[in-house]
Amino acid sequence: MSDNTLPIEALARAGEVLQRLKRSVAQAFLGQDRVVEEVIAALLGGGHVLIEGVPGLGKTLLVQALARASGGRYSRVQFTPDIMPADVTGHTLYDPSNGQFTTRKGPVFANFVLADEVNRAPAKTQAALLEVMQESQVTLDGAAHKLDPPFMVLATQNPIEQEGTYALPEAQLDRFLLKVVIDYPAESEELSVLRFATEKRSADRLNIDKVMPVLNPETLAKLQAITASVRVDPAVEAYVLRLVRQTRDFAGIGSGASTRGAIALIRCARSLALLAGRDFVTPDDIKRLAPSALRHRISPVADLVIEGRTADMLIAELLEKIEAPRL
Amino acid sequence: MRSLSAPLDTSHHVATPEGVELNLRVAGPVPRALAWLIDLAWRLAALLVLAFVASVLGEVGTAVFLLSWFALEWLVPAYFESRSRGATPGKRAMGLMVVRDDGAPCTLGPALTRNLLRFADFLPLFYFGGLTAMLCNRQFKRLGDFVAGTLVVYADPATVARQIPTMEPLRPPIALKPEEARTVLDFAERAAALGPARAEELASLVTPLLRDNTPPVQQLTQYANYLVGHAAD
Amino acid sequence: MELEKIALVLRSRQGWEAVDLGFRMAMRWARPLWSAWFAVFLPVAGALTLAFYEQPIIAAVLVWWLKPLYDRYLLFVLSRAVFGATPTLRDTLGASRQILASGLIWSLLTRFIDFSRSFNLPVVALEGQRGPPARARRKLLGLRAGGFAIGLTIVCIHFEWVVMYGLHGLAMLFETDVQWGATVADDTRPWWDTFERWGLIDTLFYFVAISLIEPFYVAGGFALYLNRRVMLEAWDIELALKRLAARYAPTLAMLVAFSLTWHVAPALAQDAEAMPETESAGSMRLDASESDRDKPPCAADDECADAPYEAVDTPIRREAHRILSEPDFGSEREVTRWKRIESDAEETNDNDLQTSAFIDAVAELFRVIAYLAIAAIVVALLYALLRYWLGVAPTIVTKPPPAMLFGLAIDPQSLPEDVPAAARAMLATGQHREAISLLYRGALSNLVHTRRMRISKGATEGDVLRLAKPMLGEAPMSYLTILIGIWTQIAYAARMPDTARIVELCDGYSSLMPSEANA
Amino acid sequence: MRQIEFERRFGEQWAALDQWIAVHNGNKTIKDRPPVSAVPWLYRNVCHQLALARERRYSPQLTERLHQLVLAGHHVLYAAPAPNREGFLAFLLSGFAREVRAEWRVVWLASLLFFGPLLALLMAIQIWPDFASVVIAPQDLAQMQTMYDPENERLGQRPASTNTEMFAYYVWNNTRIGFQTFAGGILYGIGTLFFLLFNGVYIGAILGHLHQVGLGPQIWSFVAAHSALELLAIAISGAAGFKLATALIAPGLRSRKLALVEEGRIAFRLIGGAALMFFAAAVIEGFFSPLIIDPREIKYGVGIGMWLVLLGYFCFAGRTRGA
Repeated sequence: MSDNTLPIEALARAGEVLQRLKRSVAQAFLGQDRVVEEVIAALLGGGHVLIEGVPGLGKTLLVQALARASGGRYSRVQFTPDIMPADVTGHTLYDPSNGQFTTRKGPVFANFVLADEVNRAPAKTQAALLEVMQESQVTLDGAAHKLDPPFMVLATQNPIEQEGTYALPEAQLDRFLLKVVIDYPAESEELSVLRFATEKRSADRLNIDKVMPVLNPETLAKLQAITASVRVDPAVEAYVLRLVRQTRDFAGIGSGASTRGAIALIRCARSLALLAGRDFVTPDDIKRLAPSALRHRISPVADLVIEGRTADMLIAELLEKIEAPRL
Repeated sequence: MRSLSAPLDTSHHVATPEGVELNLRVAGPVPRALAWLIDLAWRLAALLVLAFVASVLGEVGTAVFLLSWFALEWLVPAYFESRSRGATPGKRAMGLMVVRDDGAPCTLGPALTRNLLRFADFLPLFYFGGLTAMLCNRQFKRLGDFVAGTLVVYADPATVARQIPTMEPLRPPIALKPEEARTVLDFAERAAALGPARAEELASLVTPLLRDNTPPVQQLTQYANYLVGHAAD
Repeated sequence: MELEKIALVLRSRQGWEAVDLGFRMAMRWARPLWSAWFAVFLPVAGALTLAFYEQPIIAAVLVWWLKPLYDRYLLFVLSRAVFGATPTLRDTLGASRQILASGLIWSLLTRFIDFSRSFNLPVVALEGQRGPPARARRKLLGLRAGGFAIGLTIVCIHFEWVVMYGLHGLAMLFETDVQWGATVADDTRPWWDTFERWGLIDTLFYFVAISLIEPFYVAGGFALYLNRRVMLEAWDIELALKRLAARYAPTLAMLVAFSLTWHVAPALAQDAEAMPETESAGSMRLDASESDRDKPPCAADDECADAPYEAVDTPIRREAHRILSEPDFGSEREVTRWKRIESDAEETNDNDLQTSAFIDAVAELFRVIAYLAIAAIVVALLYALLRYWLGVAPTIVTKPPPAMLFGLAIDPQSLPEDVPAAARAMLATGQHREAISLLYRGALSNLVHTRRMRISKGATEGDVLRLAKPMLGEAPMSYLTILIGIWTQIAYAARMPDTARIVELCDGYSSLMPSEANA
Repeated sequence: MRQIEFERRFGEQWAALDQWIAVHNGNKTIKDRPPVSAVPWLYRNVCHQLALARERRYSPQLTERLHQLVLAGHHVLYAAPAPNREGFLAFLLSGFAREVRAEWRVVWLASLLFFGPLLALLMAIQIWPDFASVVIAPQDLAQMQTMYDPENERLGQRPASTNTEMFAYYVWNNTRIGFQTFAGGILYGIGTLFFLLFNGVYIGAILGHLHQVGLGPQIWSFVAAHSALELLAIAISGAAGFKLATALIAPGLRSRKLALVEEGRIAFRLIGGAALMFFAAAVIEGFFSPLIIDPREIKYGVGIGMWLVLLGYFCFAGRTRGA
C-alpha cells in the first residue's frame, strides 16, 4: 500500500458518500446508529455479517434499507428446520416440454442476501450457505456460477430461540466478519421509532421508500478500494495483535479468536475511519469494533457461562486490561 | 388437573439446558414429616446440651445459648440444604434432598428463604399451614417452597442395578419395535427377582413368539441377549 | 376391568414413594373421594353427635372406631378410579352391599391392634380374604412394606392431631371474650382428665381432622399395596408383554388377556374369583395358571373361590423370602444415629475461680469486639455516604495514579517545570514530535495527578477525551481536543502539522491549568 | 447401534464422569480423574447419550444409570458459585439501599403502618395517660417502669457478661420478630400487617407511658443510639413481607407461583439486609446503649446522628450521579 497517498479530495468525497449512505440507511432504521455504522463497515470491508437480536427490532428493515441505498439487489431467505440446501442455492430442473435442463437460481443470487434465523436451519443447509459466502460462487449440477459483486450475506439469529435450534458451529461463525448485536433502542429513540411507524400508517411496516439510492455497485467497488488503502500504523496493528493473542490465554476464555479475527478487526476499522472522514485508523476505532469483531470468535469457559458472564463482558474486561498503543 | 389422560405419577420433569429431561421424584408429606421429626430431635438434643453448658457458664453461657438457638432455628438448616447434599441430617436420613424447581442444587438464598418461611408454615400451630399447603398441590410444596422455588425430592436412585443373565443369544422370530424390545430387556433384568413361577407365567404370555422346546423364561432372556447386541446366531 | 386401563405410572417404587403416589391419588380423585366420604361420614357422625350430645367424647370415640366403615367406601372409589372407571356417588352408594359384605366386623374388631390398617384393608376388602389365608397374605405382602404401612399410620395419626391443634390455634386467634367450648389452652384441669375436658368443639375439630386426613391415609395404604404387587408380580411387564403378544397374534392374545384379567379392581363384585391363585406368587401356581388359560373366565365360578389357599406352604414362604432378599425390595441402608456424648461439664466445675476469670475474659473480649463492630458500622455507613458525595464509583478501589500511561512517563517529577517553555525549546531544535509528545504528557499528567482522573491501562485517546469532559471547562476541553487530535495525526497517520500550530499549542497550554479551569 | 456396543463405546466416558463427580463430592481415594476442562464436554455427551438411550429404548437399567449420572452431573455443574465477598460488600455499601429505594412503595406502606401507630400512641398517651393501660396490661407497664427506674440505674456499670447476654437476647428476639413480620406476608399480607401494627402500638405505648411517668431521660438515652437501626429494620422486614403479599394479590401477568418466586428473591434481599441491621442494632443495644454517659446529650446526639446517617444511606447510597 502506498502510504499516505490517498488524495485529499478523494477522501473527502468518500467520506461524504459514506455519510450519505449512513444517513440514508439510518432513516429507515432509527435509533441504531452504532448498528448501521458497523454494518456499513462490514460492507466496505467486503465481509458478511451475523446480526443477533430479538424479533421486532427491525433486522429485516435494516437489510432492505442497506440494499436500497447501495443500489443492489436484495433477497431474503427464511430459514426453517425443513429448508434444504437447494432452497438456498437453487437447482436444475428437467423441463419435459423442451427436453432441456433449466437452472433455477436460488435466493443467493443477489447482492444482499438476508438469511433470516439462520440458526433454525439444519447443518447441511447452513453449510451450503457458508460455502457460498466463502467462495462467492454457486455450483449447480456441476456448473459454477460466479456471483456478482458486491455480495454480502446478512444472517440473523434470535438469541432467545437458541434452544432446540442448530447453533452455528464455531468454525463457521468465524466466516462472519462481524457479529452485530441489536439491542433495544434508548427510550427517546424508541419513541421516535414508534412515531415513525405510526405516522406512516403503512400497515405494520416501516416505510423504506424514503431511502434513496446513494451508491451503485461500481461506486461501492471504488469505495472498497479506497477503504483498503486507509493507513494502519504499526502501533495500531500491534495493538490488534495484542488483543487477539490475549483472547487465547485470557483466563475465562475457553477458545480464543483466530488470526481471521485480527484481520476482520483491521478491515472494519478502516471502514470506520473512512466513515469518520479519516484516512488512518486510530486505536479508538479498534476499541469500538472489538466487541463486534470478536464476540463470535471466542467462547467463555463453562464456569463463567454458568455464572452468566457473556463474551461481551469478557471482551470489555480485556479492553480495559490490554494496553492501548504506546509510542 | 392438567390432563386426565396422563397417568398419575409423582415425578416432576425438568428439561435441562442440555436438552435432556430429568425426572425428579418429589417427596410427599409423610417422609418429610419424619425428616422434620429427626431434625427436631437432634436440634433439641443440641439445645439441651447447650443449655447444660450454658448453666455452667452463667451469663456468657446464656448468650451462647441464645445465639446458638437462633442459629439452629434459622441458619443451620439452611446451611445444610445449601451444601452439596442439599439436605438436613433428617432429610438425609430419609433419603431426601432439596433442589430448585429447575433441578439445580439449592443455593443459600432459596435455602434461607424457605427456612425463614417455616414460620408461616407453622401457623396457626404445629405446621398446620404447611401440611395443608402440601396436600393441595401436585409437587407437595409448603409455603416456603413456593416462595423459594424449591422442591424436596428423593436423592437415591430409583432402581437397583441388575444384570441380564448371559446366555446364548437368539434372534426373535419377528422384528420387535423399540418399545417391545425394551420390555423384553426389562423382563430379562427383573425375571430373577420375580421368582420362577411368576416369571414363567409372564413369559408364557408371549407364547406365540416362543419356540417349542426351550422354557419360556430362558427364551426371552436369550432374545434379550440378542437385543443388547451379543453376536447373533 | 383390564390392567391396560390403569391410570397410574407402574414402576416399582421405594416405600415412601408409594405412599406419596397414594397422596397424589387422593388429590387427583378428590371430588369422588370426598363426596363418598361425606355421604357416609356425615350421617354417622351427625347421628352420634346428637345421640351423645352431653358426652361429646363418646361420639368422637365411636366415630373413630367406625373408621373402617368409611374407609371401605374410600377404597372402593380408589380401586375403581385407578382403573379408569371413576364411580359416581350413586354407584358408590349403590354398591354398599358389596362394600360392606366382606370382613367389616372383623376389621372393626381388630382395628385396635392393627397398625397397618390402610395397607391391610385391600387384602380384606378387595381380595375378600379372611382368617388364616388373609394372615398369610398380609404377611407376604407386608414383609417389606409393613414398616412403611405402620409408619404411615403413625404419621397420619399425628397429622390428625396437627389439624386439630391447628384449628384450635386458629380459634384462639379469633377468640376474644366469647369462649366457645373449652379450648386446651385456658383449661386448668389436669391433662389426664381428658374425658372431662373434651368439649363439643373438640369433637367438631376431630371430625374435620379425620375428614381431611383419612382419604389420604387410605389412598396411601392402597398405593403401598399396589406397589407391593407391582414389585412381586411385575404388572408393568405383564401389561407390555400382553401388548406384544397382541400385536403378534391378536386373537390368541385376547384370549390370554381375558383369562388373566386382574382380579382386584372389579374386586367387590368378583373378589371370590381367582384371587388366591395368581396372587400368591408361589411356585405351586404354575399348573393352576396354565389350567386357567384353558378355562373360560370364572367370574361367578364358585370353584375358584373355594380353592384352598396354599400360601402357608413352606416352599412358597421360602420362595417369598428369597425374592424379598433381592435388592429390588428394599436395600440395606447405613443409618447414622446420634450418640450421647459425654459432657465435660465436671471439668468446668473443677476450678471455679479459674473458670469465672476465663468467662470474664471472654465477656470482656465480646465487649471489645462489639465496640469495634459498632465503630465499623458507623465508619462503613459514613464511608458509603461519603463515596456518594465524592462521586466515586463503587467497587473500584482507590489506587495511586499511574506514573506511566501509553508508554509515556506522566508523573509530575518526570516533566520539566515549565512544560510549554520546554516544548518551545524542543521545537527550536526541530524536535516537533517530541514537543507535542511533551505537551500531551503534560496534559495527561495534569488530568491524572492534579484532577484525579482515573485512566485504565486500555484507555485510548478517545477515552481520555470522554473521561476528561465532565472535569474540564469549555476552554480547556477544546484545547485538549485539538491537542489530542494533532497527537493522533502524528501518532497514527505520521502527519506532522506546521510549526505555527505547534507554537499555538504551546501558547494555549496554560488554559489547561487548574487555576484557569476554576475561574 | 446395539446396546452392548453403545455401552462399550461410551462406557469410558461414563466412568470418567462418574469418577470426576465422585472426586468432586469428596471422594479422595480416586487418583486419576479427567481434567476439569473436559468435564462440560463429557457431561454434554452423557446428556446426549441419555437422550439416545431413551429414544432407542435401551434397557431400563441402562437408561436409569445414565439418568443418575446426568442428575449427579447436573448437580455438580449447576451448583452454587462460591459465595462472593465483593458482591456482599457491594450489597452492603450500595445494593441494599438501592433495593430499598426501588421498592419504595412497600417500604412506605410498611413504614406508615409501623411508625404511624407508634407516633400516634406516643402522642396520645401524653394527652390521655390512661390510654397506655388499655393497650398493654398494667402489670407489664409496671414491670417496664421498674426496669428504667433511676433507683435501679446501674445499667452503665453492669458487667461485660451481662452486656453479652443482652446482646444475644436482642439478636435472638428482635431478629425473630423481623422474620415473623416477613413470613407473615405469605398470608396475603395479613401477618405482616398484624405484626407491624402490633409492634408499632406496643412500642409506642411503652415509650409513651414511660415518658409520661417522667422516665423520659432514662428511656430516651437508652433507646436513642439503636433506635434508627432497629425501627427501620422492622419497617423493612414489613416491606419484605408486603413484597410476598403483592405477588399473591397482584401478580400481574405472571402466575402467582412465578410471581412469588420472583418477588421472593427481592424480598429475601430486603429481609437479609434487615437481619444485618437487627444484628448491628443488637450490638449497639447490648453494649453501647446501657452506658451512662454524662451529659445525656451525647447519646441523643449519637442517636440523631445514626438516624441521619441511615436515612442518608437509604436515600443516597449507590445512586449514580445525575441518575
